[in-house]
Formats: sequence, C-alpha cells, structure tokens
Amino acid sequence: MKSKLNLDFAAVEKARQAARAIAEDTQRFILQHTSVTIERTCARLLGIDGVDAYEVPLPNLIVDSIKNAGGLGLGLSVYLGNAMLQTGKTPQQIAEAVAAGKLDITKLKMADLFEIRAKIDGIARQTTARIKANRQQREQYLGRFGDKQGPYIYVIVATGNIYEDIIQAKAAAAQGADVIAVIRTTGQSLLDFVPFGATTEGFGGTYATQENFRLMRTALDEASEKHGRYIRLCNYCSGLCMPEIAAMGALERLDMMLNDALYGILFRDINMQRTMIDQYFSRMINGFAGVIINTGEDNYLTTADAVEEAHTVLASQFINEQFALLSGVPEEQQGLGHAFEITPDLKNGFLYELAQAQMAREIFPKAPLKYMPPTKFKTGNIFRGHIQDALFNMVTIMTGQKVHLLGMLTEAIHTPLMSDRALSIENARYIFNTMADLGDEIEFKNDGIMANRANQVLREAAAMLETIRRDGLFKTLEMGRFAGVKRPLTGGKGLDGVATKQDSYFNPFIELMQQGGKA
Amino acid sequence: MKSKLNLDFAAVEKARQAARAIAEDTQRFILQHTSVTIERTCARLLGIDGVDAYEVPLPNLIVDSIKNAGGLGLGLSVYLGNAMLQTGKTPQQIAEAVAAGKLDITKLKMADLFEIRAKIDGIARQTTARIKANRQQREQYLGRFGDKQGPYIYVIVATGNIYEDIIQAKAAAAQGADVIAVIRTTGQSLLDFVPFGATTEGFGGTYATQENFRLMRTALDEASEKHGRYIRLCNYCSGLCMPEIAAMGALERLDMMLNDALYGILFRDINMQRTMIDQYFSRMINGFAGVIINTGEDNYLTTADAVEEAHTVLASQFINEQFALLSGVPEEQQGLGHAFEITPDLKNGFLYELAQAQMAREIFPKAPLKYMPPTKFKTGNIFRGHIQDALFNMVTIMTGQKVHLLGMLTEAIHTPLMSDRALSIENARYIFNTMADLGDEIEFKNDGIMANRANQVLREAAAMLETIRRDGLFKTLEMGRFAGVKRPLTGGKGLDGVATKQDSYFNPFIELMQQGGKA
Amino acid sequence: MSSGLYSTKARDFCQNLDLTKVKPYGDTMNDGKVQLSFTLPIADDERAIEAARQLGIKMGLSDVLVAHHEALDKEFTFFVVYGNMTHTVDVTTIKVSTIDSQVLDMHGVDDFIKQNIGRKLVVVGASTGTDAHTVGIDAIMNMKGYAGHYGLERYEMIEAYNLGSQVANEEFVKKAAELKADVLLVSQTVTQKDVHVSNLVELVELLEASRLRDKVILVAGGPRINNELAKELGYDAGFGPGKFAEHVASFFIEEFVRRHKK
Amino acid sequence: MSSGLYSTKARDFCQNLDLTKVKPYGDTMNDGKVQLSFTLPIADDERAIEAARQLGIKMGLSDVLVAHHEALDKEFTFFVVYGNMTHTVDVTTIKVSTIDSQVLDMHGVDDFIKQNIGRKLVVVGASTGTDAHTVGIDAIMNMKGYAGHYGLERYEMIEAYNLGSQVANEEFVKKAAELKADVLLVSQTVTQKDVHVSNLVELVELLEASRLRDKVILVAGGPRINNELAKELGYDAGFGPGKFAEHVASFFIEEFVRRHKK
Ligand code: B12
Ligand code: B12
Ligand SMILES: Cc1ncc(COP(=O)(O)O)c(C=O)c1O
Ligand SMILES: Cc1ncc(COP(=O)(O)O)c(C=O)c1O
Repeated sequence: MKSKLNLDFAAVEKARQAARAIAEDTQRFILQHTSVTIERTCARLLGIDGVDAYEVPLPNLIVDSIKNAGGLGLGLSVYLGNAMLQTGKTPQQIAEAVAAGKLDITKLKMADLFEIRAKIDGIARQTTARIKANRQQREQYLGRFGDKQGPYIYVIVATGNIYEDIIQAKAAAAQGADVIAVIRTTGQSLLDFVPFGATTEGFGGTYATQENFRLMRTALDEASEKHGRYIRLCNYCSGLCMPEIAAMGALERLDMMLNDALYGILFRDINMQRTMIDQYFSRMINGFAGVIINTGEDNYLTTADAVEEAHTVLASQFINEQFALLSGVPEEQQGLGHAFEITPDLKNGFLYELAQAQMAREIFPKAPLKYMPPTKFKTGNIFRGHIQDALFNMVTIMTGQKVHLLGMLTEAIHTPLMSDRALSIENARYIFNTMADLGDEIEFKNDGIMANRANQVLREAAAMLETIRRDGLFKTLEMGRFAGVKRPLTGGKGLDGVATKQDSYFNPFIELMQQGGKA
Repeated sequence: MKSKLNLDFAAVEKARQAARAIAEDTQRFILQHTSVTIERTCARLLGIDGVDAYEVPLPNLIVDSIKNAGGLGLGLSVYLGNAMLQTGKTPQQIAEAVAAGKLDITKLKMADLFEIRAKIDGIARQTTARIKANRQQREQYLGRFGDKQGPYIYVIVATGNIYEDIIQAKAAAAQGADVIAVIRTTGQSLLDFVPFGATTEGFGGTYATQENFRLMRTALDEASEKHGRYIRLCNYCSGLCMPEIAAMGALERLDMMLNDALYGILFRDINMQRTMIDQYFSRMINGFAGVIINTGEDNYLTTADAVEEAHTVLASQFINEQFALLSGVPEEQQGLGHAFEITPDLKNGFLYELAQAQMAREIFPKAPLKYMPPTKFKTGNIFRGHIQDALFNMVTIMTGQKVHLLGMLTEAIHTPLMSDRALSIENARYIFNTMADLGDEIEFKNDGIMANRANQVLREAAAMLETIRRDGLFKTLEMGRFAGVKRPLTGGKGLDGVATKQDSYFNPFIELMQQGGKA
Repeated sequence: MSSGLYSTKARDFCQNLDLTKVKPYGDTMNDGKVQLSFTLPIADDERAIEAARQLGIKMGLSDVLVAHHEALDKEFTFFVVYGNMTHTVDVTTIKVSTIDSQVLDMHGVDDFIKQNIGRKLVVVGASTGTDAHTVGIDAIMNMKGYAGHYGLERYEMIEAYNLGSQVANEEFVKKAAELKADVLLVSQTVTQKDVHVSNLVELVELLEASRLRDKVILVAGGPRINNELAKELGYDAGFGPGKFAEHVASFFIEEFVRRHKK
Repeated sequence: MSSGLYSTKARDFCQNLDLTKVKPYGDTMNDGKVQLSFTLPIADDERAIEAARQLGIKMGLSDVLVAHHEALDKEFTFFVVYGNMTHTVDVTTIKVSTIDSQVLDMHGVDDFIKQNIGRKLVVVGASTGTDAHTVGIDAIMNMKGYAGHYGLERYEMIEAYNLGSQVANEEFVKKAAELKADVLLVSQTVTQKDVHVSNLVELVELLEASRLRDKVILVAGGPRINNELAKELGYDAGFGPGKFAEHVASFFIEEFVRRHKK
C-alpha cells in the first residue's frame, strides 16, 4: 500500500530498532525475576482455585506461604511439584491443606528436580490443552459466522453487577456491538489478589473474577448464536495481577485483554519493576490463547496535551510492539492503543487526528489497532458529545482502525446507560455505512497539513526513542517522559512481591507457551 | 481552480446553453404579461400603503378597481399617473379616495402618456434612490465589520410572533448566526395580498409584513453593532405576491430572499404563468437592491428520491441561473439551492452528497450557493438528527457552500426552539473550525465513486435540459418532471390575476432597475 | 493482604421488574434514570443552576444532577439534567385504543371487498386547510406508495381520489358529496399552535352541517395523529407514522361491513 | 380577496416573565417546553408509548409528545419525549450557598497571606480512596495549573503537598498530621453508587477521631462536588468544575483569618 502521508519509512525503521533495543535491555532484567502473581498464576494454571473462610484466594495463601518462607525465588512449581510427589495429593488438595494450616510445603523434603518437573509438566500440559481447545472453539465460531470486516464495535459495560452487566451486554449485542468489555471496579488493579465468584458490587465497574468471566462468556455465546456473529469478550489484565487474570481469561475464552505495564505504572502507581516482570508472563499467556491485547497509550493523552505529546503515544506503541513480540504475541494480536483526544476548540484539530490515525495505521499495518474515543473534552453537553464521537467514528472508517472503542455522549457524567450505548452504536453504524469507502476515495495533499503533521510526530517519536535507548526505560519513567507522570524505580505498589529467580527456578508454562498456541 | 471531480466542462457548457434557450423562450411570454401583484408592487413603490377598515391593503383596493374595470393590461402606473395629474393628489391620497369609494381612477379623462410617465418617473426615482441608499448602508456595514469569510450560518425563526421572533433572532446572533430568516406562516404564499402591520399570530411561521421586516431589521442592526458583525435578514418572496414582498424587502433593507417561481408552482400549486411573470419583476427588484436570492431546488428532494432525482436539481439550477441573469440578478446574488437529502441508510450516501455539493460548487463558481440540511430523513431521534446535521456541516466546509442553512435536531418535531438553534449553531461552528482546511487537504480519487457520481448527475441534467428545450418549460412542468409533481398550465392559484400588456402599458421600475443597483 | 479489601460480598440489589410499578431503566432495574433538557429565561449563574435542580425535583426526580448549563443569551440558560424518577407507571392497567382490524395485504383487501361488499369503495383524500404537506397522503394513496407499500390507487377494488394539498374544508366536503365518497382520508402535518386540531374539528362540523358525517367513514392521519386523538375529535380512526395503505384499508373495509350489517 | 383570510388580528400571547413563577422557555415565554429521554424495561409497542406518555404526565407535563421510541432489546424501549412543564419555580426565593470570599489572583493571595497571616500556609491535597483521577487535584495544585490558572505550588506563600491519587484516608490523615497542614484538599471524581460520599464522610470521621478536624480547613472538590454538598458532609467548602487555585485559595485564606481572629 502506498503511504497516503508520504511517511518517512526510514525513520520508522530506525524507531523500531531503537524500540527493540529498549525492550531487549529491559527483557534481561525481566527474565531474572519472578513475582507473587506469576507464581499464583502457575498455581491457578495447575488447578488451584477457591477461597478460604475469609475469602482469601487459595493461590494467595499457598504462594504467600512460600514467600514468607523466603522461597519465592524458587517458584511455586518446584514446591508444588515436590509436595505432590511427597504427599500424593492434587494441587487443590495441597492448597487446601496449606490453607487449613495443616501443611507447610516449604518444609517438605525436596525430591529430584527432574521428577518434580515431570510431575508438574503433566498437569501443565492438560491446562495448555484446555486453552488450545478454547482457541479452537473461537476459531470454529469465526469459521461458522465469519469474522467482522471493518472495525469492531467495542463497548463497555460497567454496572458493577455482573448480572446487570449481562443484560446490558446482550442488549448491546442486539444493537450491533462486536466486542463487550466488562470494566473493572475502581480499586481492583491495586488488589494483589483476584476476587472469587460472581459479584454484584463494584464502583465504576465490575470485579474481574473467573466466575464473572464464565457467566459473561456463556451469555455472549448465546448472543453470538442468536445474531449469527461472534461477540468477543474483553477484560483487563493490567495492575497487580496481570498474569493471573490473563490465565483466567485464557481458561474462560476471553478474546481481548487490556494488558499494559506502562499503564499500571503511570496511572495506577504500580511499581515498574514488578509490573514489567508480570507483563512478560501475562502476554505470553495472551499470545498463546489467541487473545488480542490492548495497550494503554491512549491514556497518556488524558493527562498530557494531545497535540504536543502525540509522539509519546507513538514511541510507546513501538516499545509495546517489541515487548509483545518478545512475549510471543504476534502483530495480529497487538491492539496498540491510541486516541482521539485533541480539544474540539483547536482549528483543524480533526486534520491532526486524521493524520495521526492514518500514520499509526501505516506504521503498524498488521496490528488490530485499538482506537479510543474522545473523553477528556467531553462535557455535560451530551449533544455536542455525540458529535465528538461521530467525528471519531469517521476517523476510524477513513483510516481502517480495527478495535474501535465507542465514545459515549455521557462520558463526562456516568458510566454508560443502556440507551447511551445504543445511541453510540447507532452513531457508529451510521457513519461506517454512509462513509464506507470514503477512505479509499480520497488522497491527502502532498506536503499538506496532514502529511506534515504525521511526519513531525514520527520524527519526534524516533528522537524520543533514541533518548530512551540511551537512558533506559526505567530511567525514562522516573523522569516523567510519558503522560507527564514521574514514578520512582522503587516506589509504587507491589515491589515487595518481586523476587530474583534462583537457579533451579522453573515455570512450566513459559516453556509450553513459547511454542505458540495456534491450533 | 482545478476540478476535483474531473468534471466534463463541455457538458456544463452545453447544459448552460440549453438553459439559456429555455429561459429566453419563457421570457418572451413573460414580457407580454403583467399581474395584479406586479401592479400592486408599483403602487407600493409609488408610495401607496396601509389598509382599510376591513384590513384590506390599499394596493389591493386600487389595483382591483383597475382590474374590475378591465384595465389591468394598461398597468397601474398609467392610471395612477393620470389621476395625479387630474386630481393633484399624492398616490396615497388617491388610493385612500379609491378605498373610500370616492374616486374611480379608471373613469378619469386620460392625460398625455408622456406627461403621465414623467409624473410617475419622478416618484419612482425617489423610491429607487431610497433602495440604493439601503444598499449603500449594507455596504457600509460590511465595510466597517468586514464580511464573513466561509459559510454564512443561516437559521430560521418561526414562532409566529414577530416579537418572540426578535428575541430568538437576537439570541441566535449572540450564538453566532450570520443570517436570520423569518419563516412565513403556512398560509401566506396563497394570499393574493400582503398583510399589514406587526403580527403575532402565525402557524409554523410569522407573516411577512413590511412592519415585521422593519422591526426585525432594527433588532438585527442593533445585534450587528453589538457583535461587530453584519447580521443578514432573510424572508420569502415566492407565492402569489413575489414582487410585492421583494419591494417591501428592498425598502426595509432585507439582504436575502427566497425567490423562486418553480417552488410556488410545484409546492404551493400556484399557477405557472402567473408566477413566472411575477418572478421576473421580483428578481429585478432583488437584483437592484443587492439582495441575494435563494432558489428552491432543495425542495424537490423532499418529495422525490435524492439519489435518482439529483439531476433535476442541477437542471433547475441551470434554468434558475438564466432567469436570474435575464432579470438582472448577477451570479454573486444567485443563491442557487440544493440539499443534503440522501437517506442515512444508503451505503456511501455521504460520498454522493459530497460529490454533488462539490459539483455544484464547481459548476456555479461565483454563486453563493444555498445548501439545505437534511429534513426528510430526520426522525424523532434527536440524537441521530444532530449527527445527520454534523455530516451536512462537514460537506459545506469541505466544498465551500456559502449560504448554509442549519439543520435542527428537532426537524421532525417542531419549528426550532431557542435551544435547538443554539445546539445547531454550536454543531456547525465546531465542525467548521475543526475541519477548517480539510477541503483543501484532500483530493478525490480519479474515476472513483465521487467523480463518477458527479459526472453522471451532470450528464443526466444536460440530457434533461435538452428535452426541456425541445418541449418548453411549461410543458415540462405539466409532465411532472420536477419533484414528481404535475401541474396544468391553467390550473393552480392566481391565473385570474394575469393580464396581457397593452401597447401603452408601462412599469417605471423595470426601466430604472435595469440599469442595476450598484452604488 | 494488608488492606482488608479481600471481601467482595454481594449486597442487595433491586432487580425485580414489577409491571404495576415500572420505572425508567438506566443501567440497573428500577434506577429511574431520566435525561432532561430545557431552557430557563434567566441568566446563567448559581441561582439558575439551583432553579433547574428544583424543577427536576418538582418533576419527581431524586438525585438531580445538573450536568450542563450554558448561556444562550444574556437572560436565557440551557440545561442538561439527569435524575432518578420516583414516579412509576402501572403498565398492567394501560388500555390503548389500538385499531383491532386484522391487517390484510393489498390482495387480501381486494378479495375482502369483492366477497363482502361487492362493489368498489370510493375513497377521497386530501391534505386540508393551508397544509401543503402531501407526502403523507401520497404515501397512503399514490400508486407507487411508500417504503415498499403500494398506495390505494393500485388497489383493484378501490376508487381513489387524491385531491392533493391545501384543500379547503368546504371544497373537500363538496368533492366528497360529488364523488359519493364512502371513505374520507384527511392528512394533517403542521401542528404548531394546534392548527391541525382546529382544522380537523372544522371538517367534522362541516360534514355534520351538510348531513354527510354518517354517510362516510372519516379517517385522519399524520405524524402527530394517533387513534386516540382522532376519536376524541370525532373521527372514526387515526393513523400515525409507520402506518400504510394496507392499515387504513383494513380498517375501513371492516368498518364498512360492520356498519352495513346493522 | 375570496377567502376571508385578510384578517390577521393579533391574539393574546403570554409573554410576561414572572420571576416567582419561572417556567422553561421553548420559543415563547412560559410555554414550558422540556425534552426528556429515558428507557422503559418493557417491549416497544403501543402500550409502552402510552406508558411513556403517562410518565410524562406524572412529571407534570402537559401535551406530552412521544417523539421517538425504539427497541433497545426485546424488553427495553428508548423514548424521546417533549412536553410542556406545568411546574414553576420561584427564583426570587432561591438561596444558593455560594462562597462569598472575594476572589483574589495569585499575587493578591500571596499579599493577603503576608499581611494577615505572616507565614506560609501548609496545604496538603490528594485524590483519596481508590480514586485514581489526578487531573482535578493537579489542576488546583500543580505548578503549571490548568486552563491558564497557576496551581498552588506556584504561590509564594503556600507550601503545597500534592500526595497524588489513590491515597487511603488513613494515610492522608497521617500525612496531614506529619506536615502540620493548615488546609486539606480532597478530590473525588468517581461517584458511581455515591462512593465519593461515603469516602468523604469517612475522612471526616477519621479526622474527628484523631482530633484534627478543628485544626484544619477541610475542602472537597471534583466534577460532582458543590459547596452545598460539601457542607452537608461536614466540609468547610466544596468546589466543582470551573473552579481553580485562586478560588480555593481565596476561600481558605479568608477562612483562616476568620478562625484565628476568634
Ligand atoms: C417534506 C416537508 C416539507 C415539504 C413538503 C412537500 C410536500 N409536497 O409534501 C415542503 C418543503 C414544501 C415543506 C414546507 C413547509 N413545512 Co414542512 N416538512 C417536511 C418534512 C421534512 C417531512 C414531512 C414528510 O414528508 N414526512 C414523510 C411522510 C411520509 O410522513 P407523514 O406525513 O408522517 O406520513 C405518514 C403517516 O403520518 C401517515 N399519514 C400521514 N397522513 C395520513 C393520512 C391518512 C388518512 C392516513 C391513514 C395516514 C396518514 O402515513 C404516512 C406513512 O406512514 C417535515 C420534517 C420531518 N422530517 O418530519 C417538515 C415539517 C412537517 N414542516 C414543517 C413546516 C412548519 C413547514 C412550513 C410551514 C414552513 C417551513 N419550515 O418551510 C412549510 C409550509 C408548508 C405548509 N403550508 O403546510 C414543520 C411542522 C412543524 C409543526 N409540527 O407544526 C416540520 C415538522 C419541520 C419543522 N420542524 O419545522 N415541508
Ligand atoms: C481522565 C480520566 C481518566 C484517567 C485519569 C488519569 C488521571 N491521572 O487522572 C484514566 C484513564 C486513568 C481514568 C480511569 C478511570 N476512570 Co476516568 N475519566 C477521566 C475523564 C475522561 C476526565 C477527568 C478529568 O481529568 N477531568 C478534568 C479535570 C480538570 O476536571 P475535574 O476533575 O472536574 O476538576 C476540576 C474541578 O472539579 C475542580 N476540582 C477537582 N478536584 C478538586 C479538589 C479540590 C480541593 C478543589 C478545590 C477543586 C477540585 O477543579 C478542577 C478544575 O476546575 C472523565 C470523563 C470526563 N470527561 O469528565 C472520566 C471519568 C471520571 N472516569 C470514570 C471512571 C469510571 C473511570 C474508571 C473507574 C473506569 C474506566 N472508565 O476506565 C477508571 C479508574 C479510575 C479510578 N480508579 O479512579 C467515570 C466516573 C463515573 C462516575 N461518575 O462515577 C468518568 C466520568 C467516565 C465515565 N463516564 O465513565 N479516567
Ligand atoms: C491498558 C489498560 N489497562 C487497564 C485499564 C483499566 O484500568 P483499571 O482496571 O486498572 O482501572 C486501562 C484503562 O482503561 C488500560 O488502558
Ligand atoms: C424558494 C422558496 N420559496 C418559499 C419557500 C417557503 O414557502 P412558503 O413561505 O410559501 O411556505 C421555500 C421553502 O422553504 C422556498 O424554498
């Protein structure tokens, strides 16, 4: 495809190389570490689930017992495999015994590491087979119904109550939604555990729990059958439990996951070391499960200026692309994020948005880009808000964005009502249809406002990436170069959950999943 | 300017020639006739105004007295000039005497025609001087404030009450309106007289009266001073009183007039002979007064299909252009009408709209095109309606339409509330600003959907004009080729007000105004 | 494990739909969410915002949120307001005077007339008064119909006369008598200041005065007409948006037969 | 001259604004025009339309017009409704508890502190609870400010500590004590299920429990906060959208002086 913007592809190539160097540099650090949530993820994937009488999840109890004994660097799998060998019990029985205070798995005699591995591997393979089967089932659905051409209409539900969410999701599916994202309650990303069971109380969102995933998946499968269209389910695995939630999603056939350590660092004050380590394993799981990840660059523009800081979004996309590739997430599953957040008051603001969206499209041609709607400049004027969203819809259809998160006319007021969502879907469908081939029909002026804007953003991003390559990613975050937010290397939440891997550490899933999950 | 659409300008030239032939053919008929309203217009321009005890306007009483005596073909000016010579009274005094039944001007001895003409000419020159002064005053305002670059934001007020209309108009001016049109009450175009005085009772609009014009003009002059922007005033001179209302507008410094015989024929069932004759004189007045006329082609698409019948709009524009030129209305005052009326459900509908608007722009490069908003496919869904209007606003800013009549989100519900208008103005200003230079920035694909659409509409219009040239305009109207509406040559309203001019007929204003009104 | 946040126990949530007490639905059953917008003729300040809130309360809203306020002019302020409706409506007791006739298609109507009436019905329609909107009446009568529904002119057993628009009531009654109309169809689109109501009533009065009212089936239609309103004004039925030739025809053939049985 | 249409005599029209009985304004004074939209949890049919109309009537509207209805799902219907409000509001008796302090600019505030207090004021702010929205509190506190209004960090006579977001109330109180805060600024953005109310109340309780409440000027802010609500919850003042550093600073310097005079 010819560039509509006359993009400087040499600059693109340079930027990509810088990003790869940055990611590889960080990756060395990542590979040396593990975390409580990574180990809990192994526990879950090895079959441990449920909570104790105080609603503390068993994966937490068992991993905390190891951590408290100073054994985190060896990893759960070693202890669990050993306990299985020593006690003959299943992982779940072992966890229950630990929870009941009847067993301390760190005190057991250590069996031969090779045998432990073999034991664990057996169960691990069952789990990866289940995940593969989920992937196959998704592909079957898509085979039967065909996949949506053009942008996915993506809407959120956020009532706080999974049952009410289901009602909303079904209505949205009937109206034409292609992806339903269940937003999480405000506090969840700071929880160093994943709640259990069906939940009905959240603020600004609903708890991500495996049971909630299952309930919604079942509801959407029904809707898919009814409408003859595969309706995708999305949730969030950023925060302190990135890989755990990724694992739950893989087990319950979620299709998309918000998944970005940078987001957690900048917007949730999660410790950067912790979340970078967690991200690696979470992406590995997502990659294997065929889940499309969504990254969070769009958020930068909610705190930083969307015109001045546009290049930070692009720079971050380059970095996220490389981290994703290193974790085994192929380009086709990389929903790199960007957003329509320029103030409506800026003369020619729409031209900048259009240029930037086209630029992202050309630089990441295979990625199902996630394009976020106007939020920051939404006001209580719902009528104007609806038009802001219409312009956003236009950019998507003109530039071929894929994961199209609908804006809501009530963005500044409340999480979406059923009718807000319906109006937004109607808005998007109208624009997508009436402008179906507009993108194809128009060319951008050579050396015009748009071409110049895109190339300027590209150059600035490339320059920024060179600086980051020089300073390192952690240092860059300390300096507040993304979203104007500064975070200290040892500040934020969750650093105490990190441990350096010991020599005999192992995680059976990384090896299994590295082979890729394609059916 | 290079054509964005690769328009076939040879076809444009051919179409224009056919239209000229059509207009000239009809013009021969027009020049042989006069009508009651034309004579009443002369009465008004010669100083006759006011009503009798039954609220019958004196211009009607005096012209009816001539008509009843079979003297219409001689024209009012002859009788009036003669009466002035014979009685020594002013026109107003004469009219009052006629109204009181004290004078029958058709029974007076006839003076020398040359003297009569001289008498009348003297007063006529005073009137044309007043109109010229109005024109100068407009130009002074525009000189002081500068004229609006880009589209004029044109909104209607339609409360039925001139005082309430003024409140609405002032608010609209404060919000950013450039043109205020006072819509007429539903019945007025069928009245063969113009009501008198300030009025407060209309349905779906407010009576066009000279006093209402004056009141609104004063209010808008105040608003112009306040906002440092000349706010134009628009009204309607289609219907049975085309030239009378044009004259009132010229006297009260209106800036724009809806003015189209074809509209009256098709949508008000006004007799075609009558209104064609009336149109000529009304346009002459408008041309002289520097008033921009608006033609009514947009209305065709409210009854006919906007995709299939698009060429009828273009054909009619060509015809209207020629009629306007024959009446002394220069291209710069020709607000030829077209509209955004394609169903929102049509795939790529927006592309057709964009192509057609660009086509009109290129074919009539000097005309301040009047572009009408979506109306037919507006529903009670005000939220969707607001987006339909946003797309319409986009087309204007992308193609450089000039007289931009704002759509209302409540189009399907009621005449605009103050808040509806405010939301629409906000909508337009937002789009005009955020997309300010989009038109400049993009090029249309060679041989694409848009280029093909425009050329197809052009070819169809050219072919239609050839047929009309062959059949004649009246015949064409009888066959229902515009808007799908058939009208018989002698049907409809007002034919009994037409007379063939006699040899000594004269109308002082046509001669004076033919010289043009430029200051 | 520090924060005691582990507990996510479910609290009560009201999600029972009670058809005798239906409330608006935002994102939770019975939350009562309603959106309002209006303009107040006062300046845009704190007092105006409070006035808007108070109006919301008077309308029966709780938790009134003035989401947006904006000056339209010095003395006019526009508001967007959200709130939770406390009023409910008992859906079980709602009676809507819908037209009960079974809707037949064009052929069904023709067959019904052949079998039960045995002659063509004469239908005369117009957009009356100063109303110049013809699209509605044309949709019902013209050969080509509207939105894929043929109009009455295409019906074999109907003799349809469409008089067009701006037909004075006197003129309309005269024509009806001349043509010996069985059915009169009146379309009204302009409704500002209830001009349609007075125009429709005037027609009934004229028909009564000329002793024609009982001889015809009298039907009104238009974007703001419904059966209820039409009946109130003395019509036999009324049809609004989304109604086509087959609906009105199905009604008047049944009504014709019902009357002529008596 | 045929139709008797010559007369266009003016009829009454009510165009008097009575501030004790203010009504919404559509296009004529006192016409009461209001637009509504809402969803009912019932199927889209004639009954639902009537239910929507009845709700409009219960809200005090006359001439209720259901302009639009549309199924959102089988059992949910969305409505757009217009009507004329019969309720009025007496604007003359509205008391709004606005903050009376005269608004000084940055230099004015600094001068005032120098002259009347003579030492720097310690201001501690945060977005508390699980709320992660910082833009609001940053707008008030950060050096660069917001929309052209500098934040408190730039004020010479203010020592500003911005603790950021997601600050637990316990933590916030601890920090306030440590830093010997004169003024506490709390920002709350997420309001779903009134989480801001419970969070704000909890803070007051904690401050009271630790006997700090009287030692500080306690101020809340956020998109859904106003002075009224804040006072109700036990705060000294509340600030919503469109309020900047100079507004809150002008308030707390005056309040500080007032308290310390007593
Ligand atoms: C097209 C149109 C026009 C065209 C009319 C062309 C024509 N030959 O009909 C033109 C441009 C001429 C026009 C002019 C005016 N219009 Co006009 N027009 C419209 C418009 C855009 C669409 C109406 C329409 O055609 N609807 C489609 C038809 C099929 O729908 P329908 O009439 O509801 O009919 C259906 C049913 O109601 C039913 N039905 C209708 N009649 C009958 C009769 C029977 C017996 C039965 C059984 C059923 C039935 O069946 C139909 C199919 O389902 C509306 C706005 C809108 N989007 O609704 C404004 C609108 C109706 N017009 C309006 C006005 C005020 C005018 C004017 C007075 C001023 C002006 N704005 O220019 C003039 C003068 C008209 C006059 N003297 O009456 C207002 C009315 C406001 C009000 N509520 O009072 C509207 C709502 C626009 C607005 N917001 O200002 N208009
Ligand atoms: C930016 C933003 C975010 C960013 C925040 C980044 C950051 N570092 O702050 C991100 C993307 C991280 C985010 C996340 C979420 N958000 Co958010 N977010 C917004 C958004 C778009 C803008 C808010 C904003 O920055 N406003 C600009 C500031 C300047 O305005 P302000 O806060 O009102 O502040 C002014 C005044 O109120 C006052 N003020 C404010 N605080 C104080 C304090 C004092 C003492 C004083 C004196 C004055 C004062 O002064 C300021 C200047 O005038 C709004 C939607 C919108 N357009 O409003 C949603 C919104 C607030 N978010 C919402 C939600 C639900 C969330 C999430 C929970 C879920 C989600 N949708 O992703 C998460 C999690 C957040 C959490 N745990 O709290 C909802 C809240 C719904 C509700 N009413 O409860 C909103 C309304 C969006 C929506 N419709 O769903 N969000
Ligand atoms: C990448 C990413 N992760 C997670 C979230 C949601 O955050 P949380 O669930 O932590 O509130 C977002 C924000 O929308 C995001 O962009
Ligand atoms: C050219 C023209 N004249 C007049 C009108 C208004 O018609 P009337 O005042 O006759 O209702 C219109 C319609 O909007 C029009 O397009």
